[in-house]
Amino acid sequence: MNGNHDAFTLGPLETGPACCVPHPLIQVRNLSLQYDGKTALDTITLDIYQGCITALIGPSGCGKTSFLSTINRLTDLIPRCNVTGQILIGGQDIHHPNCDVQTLRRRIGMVFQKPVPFPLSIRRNLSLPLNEHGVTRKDEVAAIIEQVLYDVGLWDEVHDRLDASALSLSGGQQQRLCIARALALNPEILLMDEPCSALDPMASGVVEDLICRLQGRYTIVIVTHNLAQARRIANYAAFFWVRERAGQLVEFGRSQQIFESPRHELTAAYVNGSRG
Amino acid sequence: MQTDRLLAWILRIGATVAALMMLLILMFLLFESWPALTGLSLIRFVTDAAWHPLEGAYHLMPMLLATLLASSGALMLAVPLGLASAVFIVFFASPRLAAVYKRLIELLAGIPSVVFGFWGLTTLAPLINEWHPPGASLLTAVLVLTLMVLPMITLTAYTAFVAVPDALLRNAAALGLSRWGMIAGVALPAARNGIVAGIILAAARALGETMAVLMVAGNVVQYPESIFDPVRTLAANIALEMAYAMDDHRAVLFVSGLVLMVLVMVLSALAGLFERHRHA
Amino acid sequence: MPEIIIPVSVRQKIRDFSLQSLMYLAVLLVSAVFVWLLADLVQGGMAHLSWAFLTESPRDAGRAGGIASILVSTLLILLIALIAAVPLAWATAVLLAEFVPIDSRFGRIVRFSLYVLAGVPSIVFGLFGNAFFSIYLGLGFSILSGGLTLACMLLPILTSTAEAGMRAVPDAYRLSAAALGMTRTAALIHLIFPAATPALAAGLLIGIGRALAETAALLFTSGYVDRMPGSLLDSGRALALHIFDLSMNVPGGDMPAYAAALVLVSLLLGINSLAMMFAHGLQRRRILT
Amino acid sequence: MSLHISADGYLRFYRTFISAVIAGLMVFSMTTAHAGTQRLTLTGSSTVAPLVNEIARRFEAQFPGVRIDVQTGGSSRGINDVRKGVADIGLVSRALKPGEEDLHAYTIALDGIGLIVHARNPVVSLDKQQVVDIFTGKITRWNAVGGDDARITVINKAEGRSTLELFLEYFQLKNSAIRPHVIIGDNAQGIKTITGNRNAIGYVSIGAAEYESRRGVPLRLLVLDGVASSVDNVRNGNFPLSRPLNLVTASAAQGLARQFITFAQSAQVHDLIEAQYFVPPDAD
Repeated sequence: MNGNHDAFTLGPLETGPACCVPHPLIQVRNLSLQYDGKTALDTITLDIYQGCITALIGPSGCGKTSFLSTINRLTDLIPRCNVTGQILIGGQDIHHPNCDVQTLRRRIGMVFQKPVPFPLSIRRNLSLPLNEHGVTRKDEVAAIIEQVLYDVGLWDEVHDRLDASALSLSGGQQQRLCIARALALNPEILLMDEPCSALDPMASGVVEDLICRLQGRYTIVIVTHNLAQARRIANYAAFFWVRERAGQLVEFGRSQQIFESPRHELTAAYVNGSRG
Repeated sequence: MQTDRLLAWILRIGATVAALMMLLILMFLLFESWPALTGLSLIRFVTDAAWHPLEGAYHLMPMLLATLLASSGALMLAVPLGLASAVFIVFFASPRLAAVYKRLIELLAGIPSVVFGFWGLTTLAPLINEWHPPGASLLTAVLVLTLMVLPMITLTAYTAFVAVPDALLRNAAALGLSRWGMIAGVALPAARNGIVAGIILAAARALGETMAVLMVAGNVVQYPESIFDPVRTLAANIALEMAYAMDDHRAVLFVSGLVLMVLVMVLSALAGLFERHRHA
Repeated sequence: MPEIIIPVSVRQKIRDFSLQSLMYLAVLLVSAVFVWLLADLVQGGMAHLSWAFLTESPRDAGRAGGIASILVSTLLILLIALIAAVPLAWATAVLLAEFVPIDSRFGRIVRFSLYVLAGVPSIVFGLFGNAFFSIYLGLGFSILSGGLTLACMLLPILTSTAEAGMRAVPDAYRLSAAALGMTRTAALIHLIFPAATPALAAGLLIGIGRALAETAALLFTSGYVDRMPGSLLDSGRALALHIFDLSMNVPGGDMPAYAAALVLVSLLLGINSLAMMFAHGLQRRRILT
Repeated sequence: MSLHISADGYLRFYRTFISAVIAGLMVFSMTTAHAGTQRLTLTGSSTVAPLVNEIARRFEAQFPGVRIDVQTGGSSRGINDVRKGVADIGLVSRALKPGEEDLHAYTIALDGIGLIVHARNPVVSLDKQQVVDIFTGKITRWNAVGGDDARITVINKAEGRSTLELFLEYFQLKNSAIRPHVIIGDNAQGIKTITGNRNAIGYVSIGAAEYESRRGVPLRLLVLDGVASSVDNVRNGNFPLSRPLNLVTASAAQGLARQFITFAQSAQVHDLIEAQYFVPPDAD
């Protein structure tokens, strides 16, 4: 497939109040994570602000992806993975026994590094999660599909072939479909794990543009190795570093501050490209 | 979450039942052989004069020996043939020919034992009878078994050869090794564990094979003096006598089933060990 | 006297040449025997094979008539075996592939037990089936006890192929589905099962092939009455057993035995090819996605 | 590339397949349930089985709704299965032995045991001692008894076969003394082996041998000690190696089994007995 479709420019997002407010939506307190008894994340404490884009940066293996998957409890799926500490979302502890993990994950969308369209039709990719969450009325589903495809800029490209295989889309289109699939569930939070790194530069640009447009409507946490990209899109940045194989949070702040006047020397070295 | 938990429990029950099947089989074999294991002293399987269950003589050794002879004979023929076939497919044949030959071997693997037995009975045994009567003999059994385990050995060796990293072979070739030098010096050692596992599994199959052997071996309980003598294997004996065996006799047949099962279990455990250390 | 020194390269060439000749000899031998066997079957069977042979029931111990009732019995035994084994095997496979970690103790026990079960000789299954289903459960010589015995035999092969098939489904699907808040059950039904279908189908076909070829396990369980079965509690003779009986016990039974063998082998080769096709499609598909 | 379609298609296929299977089974079980079949299972001697099969067909024709299944495996199996309750009636081609008094036997016919060779074997008669010598391996070539210069292939019956027991008893042999080359189970297997091997000798039910040889199977019944192995000699009591063919039940036969046994002992089936070259019990 070709990447030409990705050059398509996005229409304006229909948005609610587009704002990034310094109100912590996700509060991470003393979060540690062990795989098989070995510490992968070491006592992270961090606030993620509502409606903002927070970029997680740092060298490979510093636990950014692990951190991301603790937020929607995807770590539950990994055997012998032990999470301690607290994560509060809107003040509620996500590890509380009363917290339903399916509902939690519905409130938190996630986009992976490599696009993972299910081997189903484009339409079914979007309707399947909706159906599973009880949205079954056909007209309602159709409306949501149109809306989210429009939001991610795919509608004009695929509206005439919704029943074609999602695998027939180009890489960039697939990734936007995955974002649309996450958006269809109307989440509050979007977790993105290097969503552009498996795409060619053109497609990457389109997806980055899309992420920018989502700012304000969703609270976005994005892992990226592309510092320029983090600088361009993020309101806040968290710098992780690996010490004795365990990931630690070194510095957190507004992205302008992290990139222009880092307080910690490791951060400074990393953003200036001399370390990592 | 609740559906997941429910499903997990249902699956757990299913898996437990599946796992218990083995235990159930073992238990029933033990249960049925119990009269023989406790009532007869086990030494009688070795010391009794002969196998005449209706006269109360339970000498198992000729049949055990015949079983081992038939299986090892088959392996002696099938291992070289099977390895040669695998080498041919992987290293010599053109892709097209390799595909055709591999398909042929796969088809051979799909032919049921009763058809092998039938063919041995109607074609091989009369031929051997011309040469040296009575035709139904250890030799016929060995030949039929060879045909049956050959595909197994070929296909496992093929898989093992294919799994040898290309880089290894390319390096060997770069060192100026001839094709055979490469195969004998690099590919064979690297694929050894996989091949051995395949051979062991083939041995297990040969030991337990019933119908084909029953049809061509002549089924006389005796220590064979030559390969033209008819013999009876343990598995064939069960098939022959199970129908009318009673009391001790029936229990002894279950004992021989138990012996077969334990033999095969040991062999498959061994094969599993080799399989696991394939890349070690 | 000058010693005759054969240079290394010449010695090597001789070795290589003889090894290569032996290899080609082996390949030719195997091919020749295979062709001989097939030619024998086709030659012996074609003359007796006809539409009537497939649609009539055997008469006169199988010397006359056809194999209709045998085919029906075979099919019923097969159906019973599949109905009993498939749900159990696939449930086990789902548990092993999706619900327990690959190295959990429970998983290891189940896997080991099935691995051992896979090696058990069919005659031993026959012993067990006779003692358990026919006598202990009182099913007698019947299609039901034969089918259930076969089900035990099929359990390992169906489980291992299904587990491998489900493991081959990329983990990304599971993670994505979970991230979308879907239950495992939903992911299983909508994503993993469909994606693993070629593997499941291939395993199913391999199992069917195994069951069709089986003789020893049925000898003392389903019995060998060659009449059209009236119920699942009737004894029914499987095709493989029919060939055995014709060739061993029926003077003049060779011709129908050839024909029946030809039918069985064609059936099995067809099923085998279909299974290979599915397995092949599986490989190609993994490359595509 | 339209993989999703096939994936959905597979699901649909599953559903169709499963419902088809269930529907098929339901139809099958319903038809059988409505038939209300009464079933008799008979197992045992391969000598008696062909005859009983014929009787059973006639019985079924007269009593619709009855199904009689016959399986072979030897007289011992017949006794065994009846005792275990696996079979309703056992087929036993000999009189009951001591230790079998718990069973009830009903004689339906008489039969003899004859020595058989291939039709092209020039030997036509043997005496008792020659037979003993051949079967114990003292004579190994046919020319010692006036035949070709060829090795003798001795065919013996498997244990548990009453044909074997009677043969041993008559020649006062122990089975362990016999040096066989092939062990066979059913009569038919013995006949089949003989027809495939010109130099073989074996012994089977005279009824079975006559039946097959009249159908053109190349075998010959040998004259033993000057008495031809024939149905006539069995009938008139001249043939020494003869025996009753019995139906055996665990307790005194009742119900359907009783009905069947009475039928099998009646004159209505004498033509069937004659057709199988056996002798009706009341004929002598």
